[in-house]
Order: sequence, then structure tokens, then C-alpha cells
Amino acid sequence: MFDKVWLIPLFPLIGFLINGFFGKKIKNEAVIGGIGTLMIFLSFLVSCGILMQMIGLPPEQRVFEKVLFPWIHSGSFKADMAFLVDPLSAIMIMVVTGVGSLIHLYSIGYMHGEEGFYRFFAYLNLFCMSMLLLVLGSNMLVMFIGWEGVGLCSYLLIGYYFHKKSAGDAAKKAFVMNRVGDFGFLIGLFTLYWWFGSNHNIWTINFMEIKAASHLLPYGGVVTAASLCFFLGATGKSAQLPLFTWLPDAMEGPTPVSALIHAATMVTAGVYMIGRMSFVFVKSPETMMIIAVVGAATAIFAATIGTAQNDIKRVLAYSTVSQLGFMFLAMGVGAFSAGIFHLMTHAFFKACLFLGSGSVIHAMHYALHKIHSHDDAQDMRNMGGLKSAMPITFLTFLVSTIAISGIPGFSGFFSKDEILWMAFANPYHGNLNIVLWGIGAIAACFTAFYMFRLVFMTFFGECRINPKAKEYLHESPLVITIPLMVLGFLAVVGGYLGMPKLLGMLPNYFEHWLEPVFELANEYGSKYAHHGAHPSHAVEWGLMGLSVVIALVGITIAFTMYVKNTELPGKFVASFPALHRAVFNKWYVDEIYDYVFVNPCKAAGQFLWKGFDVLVVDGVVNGVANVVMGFSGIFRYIQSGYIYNYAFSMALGVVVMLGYFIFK
Amino acid sequence: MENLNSYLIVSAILFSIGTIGVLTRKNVIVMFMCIELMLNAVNLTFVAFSRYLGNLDGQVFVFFIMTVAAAEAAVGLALIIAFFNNKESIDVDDVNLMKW
Amino acid sequence: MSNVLSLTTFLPILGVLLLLFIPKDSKGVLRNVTLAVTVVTFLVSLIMLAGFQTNAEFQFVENVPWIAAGPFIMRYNIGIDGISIWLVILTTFIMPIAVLSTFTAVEEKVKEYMICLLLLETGMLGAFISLDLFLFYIFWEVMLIPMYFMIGIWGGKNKIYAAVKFFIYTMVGSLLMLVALVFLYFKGMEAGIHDFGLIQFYNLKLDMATQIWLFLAFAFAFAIKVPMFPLHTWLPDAHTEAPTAGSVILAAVLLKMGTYGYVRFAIPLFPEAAHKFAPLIATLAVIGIIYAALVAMVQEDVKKLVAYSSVAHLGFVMLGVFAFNTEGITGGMLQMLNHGISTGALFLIVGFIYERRHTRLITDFGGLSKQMPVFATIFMIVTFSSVGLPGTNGFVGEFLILLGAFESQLRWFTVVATSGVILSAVYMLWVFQRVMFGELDNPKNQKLLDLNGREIAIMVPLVVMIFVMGLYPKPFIDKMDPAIKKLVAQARITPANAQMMPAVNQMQMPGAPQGQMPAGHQGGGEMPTGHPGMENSSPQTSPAVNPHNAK
Amino acid sequence: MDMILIPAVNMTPILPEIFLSVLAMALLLINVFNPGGQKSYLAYVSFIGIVATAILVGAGWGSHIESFSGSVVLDNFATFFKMIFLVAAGLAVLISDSYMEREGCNHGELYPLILFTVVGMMLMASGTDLMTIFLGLEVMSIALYVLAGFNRANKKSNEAGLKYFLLGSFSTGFMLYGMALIYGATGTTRLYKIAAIVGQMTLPSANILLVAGMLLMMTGFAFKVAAAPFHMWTPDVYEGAPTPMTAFMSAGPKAAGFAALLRIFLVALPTLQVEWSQVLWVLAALTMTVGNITALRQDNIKRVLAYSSIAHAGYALVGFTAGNGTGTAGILFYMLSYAFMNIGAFAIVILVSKKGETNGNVSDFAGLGFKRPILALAMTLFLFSLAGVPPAAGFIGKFYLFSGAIQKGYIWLAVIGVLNSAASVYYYLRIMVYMYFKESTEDFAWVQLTAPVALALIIAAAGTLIPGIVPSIILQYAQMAVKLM
Repeated sequence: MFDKVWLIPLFPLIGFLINGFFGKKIKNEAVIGGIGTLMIFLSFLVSCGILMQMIGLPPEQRVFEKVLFPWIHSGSFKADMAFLVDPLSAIMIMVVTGVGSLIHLYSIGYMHGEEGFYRFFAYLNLFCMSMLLLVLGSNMLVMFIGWEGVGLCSYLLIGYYFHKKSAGDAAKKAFVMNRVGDFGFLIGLFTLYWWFGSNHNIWTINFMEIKAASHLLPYGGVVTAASLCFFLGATGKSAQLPLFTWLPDAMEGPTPVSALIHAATMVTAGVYMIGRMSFVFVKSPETMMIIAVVGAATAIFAATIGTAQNDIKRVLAYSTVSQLGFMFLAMGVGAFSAGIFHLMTHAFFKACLFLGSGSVIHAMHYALHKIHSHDDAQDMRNMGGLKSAMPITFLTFLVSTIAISGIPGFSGFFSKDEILWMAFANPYHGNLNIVLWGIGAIAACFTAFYMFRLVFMTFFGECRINPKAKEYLHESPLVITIPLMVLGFLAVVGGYLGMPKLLGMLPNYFEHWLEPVFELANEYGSKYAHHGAHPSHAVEWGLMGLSVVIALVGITIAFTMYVKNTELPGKFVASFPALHRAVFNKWYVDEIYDYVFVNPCKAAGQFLWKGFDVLVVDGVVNGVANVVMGFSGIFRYIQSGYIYNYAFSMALGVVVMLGYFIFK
Repeated sequence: MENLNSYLIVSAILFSIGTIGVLTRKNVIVMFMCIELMLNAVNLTFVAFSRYLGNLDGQVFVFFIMTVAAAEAAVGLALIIAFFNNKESIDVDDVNLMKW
Repeated sequence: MSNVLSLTTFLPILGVLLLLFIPKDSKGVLRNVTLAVTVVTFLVSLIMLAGFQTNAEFQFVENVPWIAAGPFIMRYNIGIDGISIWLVILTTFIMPIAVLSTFTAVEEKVKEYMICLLLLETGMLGAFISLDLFLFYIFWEVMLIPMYFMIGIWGGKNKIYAAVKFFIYTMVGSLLMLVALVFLYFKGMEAGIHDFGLIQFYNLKLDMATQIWLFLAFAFAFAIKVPMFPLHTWLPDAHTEAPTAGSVILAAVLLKMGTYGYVRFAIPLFPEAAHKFAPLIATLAVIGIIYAALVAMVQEDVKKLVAYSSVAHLGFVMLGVFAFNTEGITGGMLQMLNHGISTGALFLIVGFIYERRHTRLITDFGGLSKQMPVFATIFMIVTFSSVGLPGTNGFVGEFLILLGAFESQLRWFTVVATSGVILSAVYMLWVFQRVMFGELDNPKNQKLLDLNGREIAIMVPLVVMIFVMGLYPKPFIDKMDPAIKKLVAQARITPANAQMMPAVNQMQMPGAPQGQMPAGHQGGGEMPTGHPGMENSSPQTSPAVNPHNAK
Repeated sequence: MDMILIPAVNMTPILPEIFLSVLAMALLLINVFNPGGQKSYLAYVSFIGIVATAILVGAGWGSHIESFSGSVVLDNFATFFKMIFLVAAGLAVLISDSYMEREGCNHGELYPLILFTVVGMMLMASGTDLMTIFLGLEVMSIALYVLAGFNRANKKSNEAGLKYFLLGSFSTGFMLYGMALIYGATGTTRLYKIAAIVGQMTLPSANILLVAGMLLMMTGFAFKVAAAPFHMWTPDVYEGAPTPMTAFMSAGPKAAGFAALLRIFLVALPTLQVEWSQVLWVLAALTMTVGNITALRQDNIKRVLAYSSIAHAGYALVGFTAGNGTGTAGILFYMLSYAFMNIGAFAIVILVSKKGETNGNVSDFAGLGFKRPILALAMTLFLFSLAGVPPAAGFIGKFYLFSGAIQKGYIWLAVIGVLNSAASVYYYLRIMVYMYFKESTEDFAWVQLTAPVALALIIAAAGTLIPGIVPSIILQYAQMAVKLM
């Protein structure tokens, strides 16, 4: 089965080609959507096969590389089109194809009647292919194809409603910010390649070869430089500080896109990349610390913004940023498998949340459309009390919200608690640990708050929707609700795969599964870890309890403010207007970026063009021409027309010549 | 012939006078005469050298120069007449239809 | 068959003779005949490609006496190696496309236009295949003439300025090169070289001072043609004013003359001087990349934007070439081909909308995607190729360039240059957005027709090449590899460096043409110079780091 | 006792001169006895005479005969230059007829005068005695003064003749003075003897008589070839003279001037090469620069070509400065090419201009490119050749001139030269800009391409293009010519 791995990206590619070239002619939505969904589902089946086979193998045989064809060979540089199957990529392909299939299915219903339906499915398939290349690539360059490919698809899908300027802007912003990250990725790649090559004559970008040679890498130094560059790449792709602003804007895309790309898969690529190269990252204590700090900071930062947004999708977007922050926190504290675990559970519940919100928006849109209202179908202030109209959506949404909030028994609790615990108990960051844990815990509190705020504003309370539209509200069709139910189910049970040892009811399958992947990294890490007193079980229990309490506090506040005492938020805003404004405006990060990067760039461009290129550079060129022409003007007036002047010039010439030779 | 230098100096002075005349005089005829003066200065030089060196080449040269000068005069005066016919002037200041 | 190279080069001239007998007014016939001629030329060049042996030797060599007078002996000495063959193919490939693009764009003076195109083709091919320095110079100059007329006669409203500037600017550089060429010849004569044959000059040992002057003269001429910052200002003007086919050829082929000049002449002839000036050239290349990108970003005219993007792309090529290692130069060569295809395609795209709307101002457009979906798709593919998205051709070249440059002494330049990758995305996507996205609000745009069959036929080969070269560049790299390795060997400065080379490296480089290295440069394997130097070139000692040294 | 011994004179070296003189005088007489009526046949007869002379001259290729006690020589150098003069004269004759008819001149005397000019030029080329050279120069010049002022009714032509005459004789004065000083310093006027004597001097460069004589003589020839600062007459005379004569003057006498310069300086004064090449270096640089830069802002096309002619003298001086085989062969080649391309260009100017030499501005060429494509194409060829763009002969010529300088180590002079070349491109391109890039309402109906002019154009175009592509056919002869000198 392993050597059939190339089928996995191939199916979506076929789907893309069929829908891309012939979709317009096919016209039939069922056929187009069917092809798209089927293709990714076939990939899912192959992935399942690979997973099954892998489970059957002893851990040390779970690595397989499949070379398809040589790609770029030049000088000592070699990059093949090759795939790598190991426990980590197996998880990733399962998530991508599994969640991807559900979202494809969902899209058939959600995108019904949209202009360019075929285009949507083509792009979606293309995205899946790119994402699969990303996770399967056996060397950095194949990963980079996927890396940029998902960026491209993200661009295409965010800009799906291209006639809206905001969509175009958002698409461009996403791509450019990703490019900033890609810049880092490339430099990191170059650095590693150059270092290994020039110092040890190992000219490679192949993950397994680098892993095999990673013992040669020094701690810190060049590794810090390279890993920081890679991390820059990760921040771009995974919307971490400082490159996170594109993700909320990316909500301009259709909701399934937000679910698939901007929640479940693409944005987690950064986390995956760090996991894939954990043996490099861990060799730089500085980078690990920076990752942890950035992760924690992003988690809290995005969470605060999430509390003040009114657009249902934007709240989820900031929530995604915040959750990604948790994952990076995990990576930064060396809890690689916990990070990947959270990646997976997050894929389930966040995809469910987005699809649920899509279901709501779909219904709202339909209703508002019927009464020709121009109210914003995504604004939570126009919703309320939808739980009766849309029970399935409400239920799945609620389950996922509980999961993300970290209520025990739901998947989010297991993964998030593991991260918080590792943030506290990891051996790497010394006194910083308590800070990291603290920030993580507060972020978790905020998470519970804004997620329940969302639920309360949308599904509870009185209905603020235009009364006339009310009668048109209805539950979405099965094609939408089935994926919701599946994902909701996964959001509940997904966590049991990686239950903490402490709870002891089930073995932590997940960690065992990934152990061969992260073994080496942990070994490297232990070289500089502080082997202090290991916190006791009591501490661990206490912290676990504390995080549950924190989540409950958040929920309670939300309940108080948005269900019981609905004028409280207004009062709060009135008492801290500046704070609210800052949070509501996302801490003005976009404006700051405009001010610091975008505008200066444009101004520089304008200046360089009109002030420098035209005036100076071209000015010199034309200036030379003009000077020559000026001389021409002077010279021609020497030609006075008078014979005696001419004769004088001759005589002068003679005198000068003679004088030179006589007096030299 | 120890005083070759005197002849040479005289002819040089004559040549210079001729040159300066060409540069300063405005009447075309006078200018032409100045040129003739230059040629005659050259002739004097030739003759002086010829005598000094004791060979006749220089004097032969002088004959040619005189002949040519005569031919030049013929053509030159004809040109001046033609010019005068059109412009009614032989002032060089009027010879500036073409310039720059 | 032995004359297939001459045949390729002069077929267009035969076409010109044919055109002379066709009456002015039968435009259709003129167009079709020209198209046929260029297609046949392309096919003939493909025969050549098929017969090309993958080694570092010059092939299809023809060498007959031409001029012999005084101290000079010039020969009609032509041949191609792995470097030039692709440029020849690129030229013959682009020409039918360019011709096809004029079918409706040029309605006036069709005959003259077609003649210009064909003459231009011969000139360009000749320059790529010349192995005689003098012959090269002749073709180099001859090329200017048809291009000058194309810009001047069929150009836009500022055409005269652009045409004259183009001509004189190039002329200044090339005349200085001529002086250097002659000087080089006399230097060669002292060493016993009897004609202008390029290959023997590779072995010529020159002292440093001479090399520096000669290199500067050559480099100046080529830098104008590339064009490198700050000698680039003729390009936006020429591009903006030139008719579409002219722009396509200018971008796709003519600019390559400059970079090809470095690869074929400036570097192997004067390796020490080239190394000495590498930091300067890299500085200019990097400035060019960033500067042109910033300037491109704020352009109002689509064509001008593409022109500036050319400056940036060619900056990458220069950076790669001056890495002096296999990866960098391979990248540079690929990027030359890629730029030919992508930027050629971009100019065609601009031409399509210009033909429809007679404006190129970005603000006149918006929302065209809705009206022209096929066009939008192709435009997008080309845009992403230009941006260097992996999977398209643009990526392979750009990546190898940056990789090669990073390995070499130009490491810090590379870091800056890589940021050009971001900027290219900014300006290309921005213009794409402003032209294709948004509301279709300009009433004049609402009746726009999508691409017709002919236009799609023009674009399809380009789009196919974008993906072929992006996904499977191996055949291209393989064919040019021996020649590039030879060049790297020639460009190496001292044998001492080469001896430091670890033996393992040689193992990794099978097929290195050991025996084909010129005698003067023997004593080393095929590894890029950069590698061994790296261990002792910490950033502090690297000349690239210190901006003062780079000046 | 003393008998005057008439030496046995070998007339072979001056047979062409004799033939042409006889022909010229005959034509003059025919013209005198046939005052009115058609004069065109004179042109044809002259042309045939010139062709015949060319055959005669060509037959002498390869021989080396000295005669008149070593004051005239027939060698390849002379033969090559004679060919150039004959080309120039032949083309001038061909383009004169229709022009003179249009301008309404009585052009009977024109052809004999041209032939006399050629005789003078030939003497300059083959003279090996200062005296013969001087005589040749004057025969040429006096006829040229008349030719410049030939159109008596035209004020500009009058003025051209007068200016040329006054300044020409002025310069002759200097030249003669120089010859006198050289005679004084060496005691002879025979070039080979001068060379021998100077060669024996211990320090010739300290001999003021010799050096001053050399410089003054150079002045005279510099005037003839229009080198700065002795070039001032050129634009005015070229503008005023009848266009065919301008064409002729720019090609023939310039070549003759170089022939004499080369002969005198390379044969008689090679010992002083260090000195005269210094001067020539400056002259060359100055001449090129002044010529090219001033030409940039000219509107009258004859003036443009006049300044361009100055510039070309500068290029040739570059080759002369080098003074080596490459440079001098370059001069020979260049002078021949220049005759073709410049007379060709003037032929087009004649065709485009109207009666009274109106319509002679650069802007009057607007639209020629597509109204009269063949003419414009020919003009383009000539202009590119003048600009030194391959594959025209002008490029090869310039290449050899500059190469000579580079070979000799005058790199900077070559650089100045090529930069000038680049600047010159502007004004040549400007004419093309008007021809091709600007629209015009003119229909150019007045442009009448007569058979002689067409023939002249064909010859000129062939002479411009073919040596550009296969330069060896001319270059090998130029090479032989300078080798045997």
C-alpha cells in the first residue's frame, strides 16, 4: 500500500483537472460536486489503507519514501518528486482527506446555485492536492510546492467572490503575508543546505537524510538562524504573530473554505513543519523559546480580539489564530505530539464550528434574501434564538464549543490540557514556564468566554432577526448536516486517542504513535533540559482542575453578560471605551502594518519611480544627452559665418601647434 | 651667406603681416592681396634657402608658386566678381549668408 | 545536415526574400507566409535539438574563412553548446508566437513589419550561435536595426523618443565593447592567437589590470542590454512604446543577449576580473530586484509594470550567474528561458487587452474576470509563473539562483534578493487584482470579448511550457549541465582553490567533462568554487558582508 | 659645352592624368564651340572617360614605377587612391546632370572641371615630391573653387566659392611656408630624400625648422580634409555649393588630402612619428567631437552631412594617428566606402530637394519611408553606414581605423572615437525618424529618378553594402596598397 502513496495527491489532481477543464460544460452540480467529493474520498480510502498497513508494522518500519521522478538536479543539488510516509504524515493525510471529504460533501449543499460552482470544486481539489503534497513531501522542496500551492489555493478561494473588492484585497493580503513566511522558509532551507554541504559535504534537503545527519548540527548558532527562518515561514502560514492579520480577512472566502483551509488544514502547516523538522528546531534553545513565547502571545492576543467581534466568522477566525498559538506553544515547549494532537482535535471541532456557522449563515442568507433585506447575514447582532429553528446545527455547534472551551470529556480538553501542562512542566524554559502556563490559562479563559458569547448571541436569547424573515429560517439540508454530525462526533471522541497518562483510563495512543517521529528531538532536547524536580501528580491534578475552573469562569461570564444581563456588555463598553475600541479594532495591527510597511513601500515606490527613476537615473541619461545637445548649441554659434573668424581659428590652430612644440 | 637668418626673419615678418591682414581686413580684395603677400613671403624663404643650400629646387618651386598664384588670382577674382554681381559688395561682413 | 545551424539562422532571411515578392496589400498572405517561415525555422531548430549531444562541446560547428585583412582574421565560426541551444530554441519558439500575435494587432505596413520580425530573428539567432567575437558583434548590432524600426514605426505616442533612446543607449555600450574586443584581439595576437575564434581566447592568460578594463567594457555593454540598475531606463520606455510583438521579443529574447553575454563572454574570458566585480554586480543586481519591484508596484500602465518586473527578474539572473557555481548559473540559464516565456506571455496578455480597449492604464480596468474567464485563467497562470510559484517554471530558476548564490560568496545579497520574492507577489497580484477582480464597473469593459481561438492558440504553448519547465525541468538542465560545468571550471580563479576540493564532491558529479577543460584552467574538479571557500569565509571575512567592499 | 640633357621620362605613371587632361580639354573645347543646347551628353562622355581611366588605372595595379626623377610614382597606394577619386568623380558626374538641369545652370564646364579636379587629386596621390604634390593640390583646389561657386546665380553658391577660395588660399600659404621650411631643413623636396636626410639627423625633433615645417604643412592638408580647427569652411561651403559638388567635395578632395598626408608623413617624416602623432591625436579627437556634436542640432541636411563629413575626417585621422598598417589601410578602405555612402546620401538629398535647393531640411524627409520606400531604404543604408552600424562598409572602415589606434596603444582615442560614433548615431537616426516615423502630407511627386541617378544609387548602395559583408574584396587591396608604399 505504501508505494501507492502517490495516488493520494493524484486523485484530487484528477478532480481538479476534470472540473477545471470541463466543469463549465458539465454544468450539473451533482456531477461536479460528486466528482470533487469522490476524488478526495478515494484519497481518504488510500490513506486509510496506508494507516492500516502502518499500524500493522513495528514502529521502526513505519517510514517509507517513494520517489516518483527526479525533479531538479543541478550540480550537487538534488530534489526529487518524492513522498514520505511515516506516522506523522499518516496522521496528517488522514486529517486532510477525512475532514476534506466531509467539507467537500458539505460544499455541495452550501455552494448550491453559486456562479462558478465548478470553479469552487476545482480549487478545492487543487487545494487538497497541494496540502497532501505539503504533508507527504519527502524533501523541503516538495513540501515547499505544497506550501506555496496551498497559499495559491487559499488565494484563489478567498478571492472566490472576486467582484467584491474586500475579497480581492483579502486574497492578496493572504498571499503576500504567506510570501513573507515563504521568504523565511527559503532562507532557512538555504542555510541548512549550505551548512551541511560546506561543512560536512552532505548536500541534501531530504528530511530523512537531514535527520540522519542531524547529530552533526551544533546547538544554537547556525541552527538558530535556520530554524528562526523556518519559524518565520511557519508564522506566515499559520497566522502567528506578527503575520496573523491575513487570517481574519480570509473569511471573505466561502465558509467551507474557511473550515477546510483556514481552520483544519492549511493554517496548521506551520505546526506540521515544525513537527517534521523537530530534530532541527530542538537543537536551538533560543528558537524553542521564541516559538513558545510567540505561540503564547498569539494565543492571548487573538483571544482578546475575539471577544469583541460581531461577525460570526471573524470570531471563529480569531479563535483559530488563538488555537494555533496553543499549538505553537506546545511545539515551543517540546510537546510535539501534544501540539500535533491539538492540531487534530482542533481540525475536528473548528471545522465543525465553521461549518456550523456556515449553516447558520446559509439559513440567514436565505431568509434575508427572501425578504430582500440587506442586513448582514454574518453579524451576530442580527441573530439570536436560532436554536429552535436549527436544532442539529445548534447541537453540533454546542458540542464543538464545549470541546474548544476545554470541558473535560470533550476532545479539546485532552489536547489543550496536555499543552498547558507541558508549558508548566517542560524542562526547557526554566522560570518562563510559569508565565507561559499563565498566559495559556488566561487565553483558555478568554476562549471559553468568546466562544460561549458566540453561542449565546447566536442560538440563545430572543431573536433579533427581522421578524418578516423569521418564517423563512429553517434547518439546513442533510448534505450539510451530515458532515456537521460526523465532525461533532469526532469533536467529542477524538480526544480519547490521546488521553493523558494521568487520567489513566486509556493509553495515550497518540503519543505512542508519534514516538518514533519525535524520539530524536526529545533526545536532543534532553541534552540541555533542566533536570530539576519533576512536578508531582498532585500539581498536575491541581493544574488540570484549575484549567477546568478557568474554562467554567469564562463560560459563566459569557452567560452573565449575554444571556442573563444583556445590558452588561453595553455598560462595559461605556466604562472602558478606549479598551473596547482597541480590541474591537484588533489592536490596530492592520493600521500599524499599513503605516509601517505598506504605505512606506508604496511611498518608496512612488518616490523611486517619479523621484529617482525618472528624475535621477533617467535624468542622468537624458542629462548627458542634454549636455551634449547644449554643447551642440554652443558649438554651432562658433560657426559665425565670417571668413575672418574662420581664418582666425586656423591661425590660432597653427600658433597653438607651433607654440606647443617650441615651448614644450 | 651668413645672414640667411635675416632673410628668413624678413619673410617670416612678411608672412605674419599677410596672415594678420587676412584676419583683420574686411575687403575681400585686400584679403586676397594679403594672401598673395603670404605666398610671396614663402617665395622669399624658398629663394633664400635655395641660395643658402646651393641647390635650385627652391627656386623651381618659386616658379610654380608664382604660376599657381596667378591662376588662383584669376579664379579668385572671377569669384569675387560673381559675388559682387549678386550682392553689390565685396565686404566680408556681407559674406555670411551661411552660418551656424 | 551539416549546415543545419546556418539554415536555422538564415531561414528567416530567405523568408524576407520571399516576402519581397508578395504584394503589399495581400496582408493575409504576408502574415501566413511569415508564420510559416517562423514555424519552419522552429521545426528545423528542433531537429537540431534532437541531434544535440549532451556534452560540453560546441556542436553543429561551421567554420569557414570570412575576412582576412591586416592583423585581423575573422571567420564565419558558429556552433552551439548546452547554453546557447536553449536560447536558440527559445528564439525560434517565441517567434511564431510573436508573429501570430500581430495578425490583428498590426494592420498598417504589414509587409514591412513582417520583414522586420524576420530580420530580427536572424540577428538574434546569429548572436547566440556566433563563436567568432567579430561575428558576434556584427549580429549584436544588426539586431538593433529591425527593433529600432519596430518601435519607431509601429510604436505608441512616444515612440520616437523610445526608439532613439533604445538604439543609442545600446550603441554606446556595444561600441565600448568593440574597443575592448579589438584590444583583446591584439592581446591574443601576442599570445599567438590568429583569429577572432572565441574558444581560443578562453585559454588566454591576461594580467589583472587588463582583465579589469576589458571586463568593465564588456560588462557595461551587457549590463545595458540586461538591463541592470541603473542602466535600465531605456527598457520601460522601449517596452511601453513597442508594439506587442516587439515587446514580446524584446523581453523574451533581446534582454537575454545581455545575460548570455556575461555567460559566454565576460565571465569565461575574464574570470579574475569577474570575481573581483562580483560583489559590485551582485549589489546592482540586488538593488535592481528590490528597486524595480518597488517601482513596478506603483506603475499605472500595465506594460510599464511588466517592463519593470523584467528588470527585477533579470536581476535574479545576474545574481545567479555571478554565483559562479553550477546551481547558480543553471538557475540563471533557466530563469532566462523562464523569463522569456512568462514575460513574453505577460506582454501578449497586455497586448490582448490593449487591442480590445486601446488603453493600458490599470484604472481603466477592473472585474474583467467576469467577462473574460479564459483570459483570466491564463493571466493568472502567467502571473503566478512570473511570481515564481512552485510547480511553474519561474520557481525552478529562481530557486536554483538563490540556492547557488547563497552557497557562494554572495550569501547576504541572496538574503536581500529573496525578499524580492515577496515584492514580486505584491506587485503582480496587485495588478492582477485591479485588472481582473472587483466590479466590472467601467461600461466600456462590459462588452469585452473573451480570447478567440487564435489568441488561445498563442497562449497555449506558453502555458504548457510554464508547467513543463516547472514540473519536469530535468531535460533542460541535463542538456545544459555539461556546458555549465565547463563554464564553472573556466570561471574558477585559482587552481589552489580547486585543490582544496574534497574528493567526495567529485564522486557526486558524474559525467564531469574532465578532458574538455581548457588547458589554462585545469587542475580541479567540477565543483563550484563557492564550496571550499565557505569554511573559511565566515560572514565577517566574506566580502559580501561589508557594504564598503561591495561598493 | 654644357648640353641640356632631357632625361628619359617614363610617362606611364601619369598616363591616366594625361588621358583625363586631354579629355577635359577636349570637352571644354566642345563646350565652347557649342554654347547653347543639350549638355547632358558631356556628362555621359565624362562618365565613360572616367570608366576608361579607371580601367587604365586598374591596369597599373601591382607595378611600381618612379618617374620624373622621383617626383612621381606609380604604386598601389596611388592606384588605390586614384580609384577612389574616380569613383567619387564618376558618381558625381552621374548625379550632376539632372540636378544642373533642374537648377537651370549651364553645366557644360562642370564636367571638364571635375575631370581637372581628378587630375589634380591623382597627382597628389602619386606625387613623391613636395612640388608635385603642391601642384596637384592646386590643380584640384582651383577647379574646386570654381565648382563650389558654380551656380553663379545663386548667392549661397557665390558665397561658398568665395569662402572656399579665400580660406583655401590662406591655408595654401601655411602649407607652402611649411614646405619651404622643410626644404630649408633638408635641402630637398623629394620625399624619399627628405626621409633619408631626416633619418640621419641626430635629433630631428629638436630641429625647429623641420618641426615647424611639418606642422605648417599639416595645417594645409588638415584644411583640405576638414580637420578641426581648420574645418570652419566646411559647413558653409558644403551648404552653399551645388549639392552634387558638395557630394564630390566631401569624398574626393578629402581622400586626396589624406593621400598626400599619408604619403608625406609616412614616407618623408616617419622619424618624426612621435611628434606628428601627438598633434594628430589632438586633431582627431577635436575633429570628431566638434563635427559630431555640432551636427546634432543642424536642420539643413546638407549642413548635417557637412558636419558629419568633418567627423569622418576625424575618424580617418584616428587611423592616421596610429600610422600603422591597420590604421592606414583603414583610411584607404574608409575613404572608398565614404565616397560610396556619402555621395549616395547626397544623391538622395538631391532627389528630395526642389529647385533652388529648397526642401533641404531634415524635416522635409518626413514620410519618405513609405512614399518612396526604395529611396528611403537606400538612404537608410547610407545613413547606417555613415553611423558605422554593421553590416555596412562604414562599420568595417571604422573598425579598422579604431583598431589601428588600439593596436598602437591609443585606447583613449579609440574610446573617444566610439563615443563620438554613438553620439553621431543621433543625427543619422533623426533623418530616419523623419523618413519612417513621422507622417507627412507630401507625396514626393517631384522626385524624379533618372537613369544616371539610379545607376549612381545602385553603384553607391552596392559599394556600401557588399564591402560591409565581404570586406576582404576591398581590404586586401588596401592592405597591399599601404604595404608597398
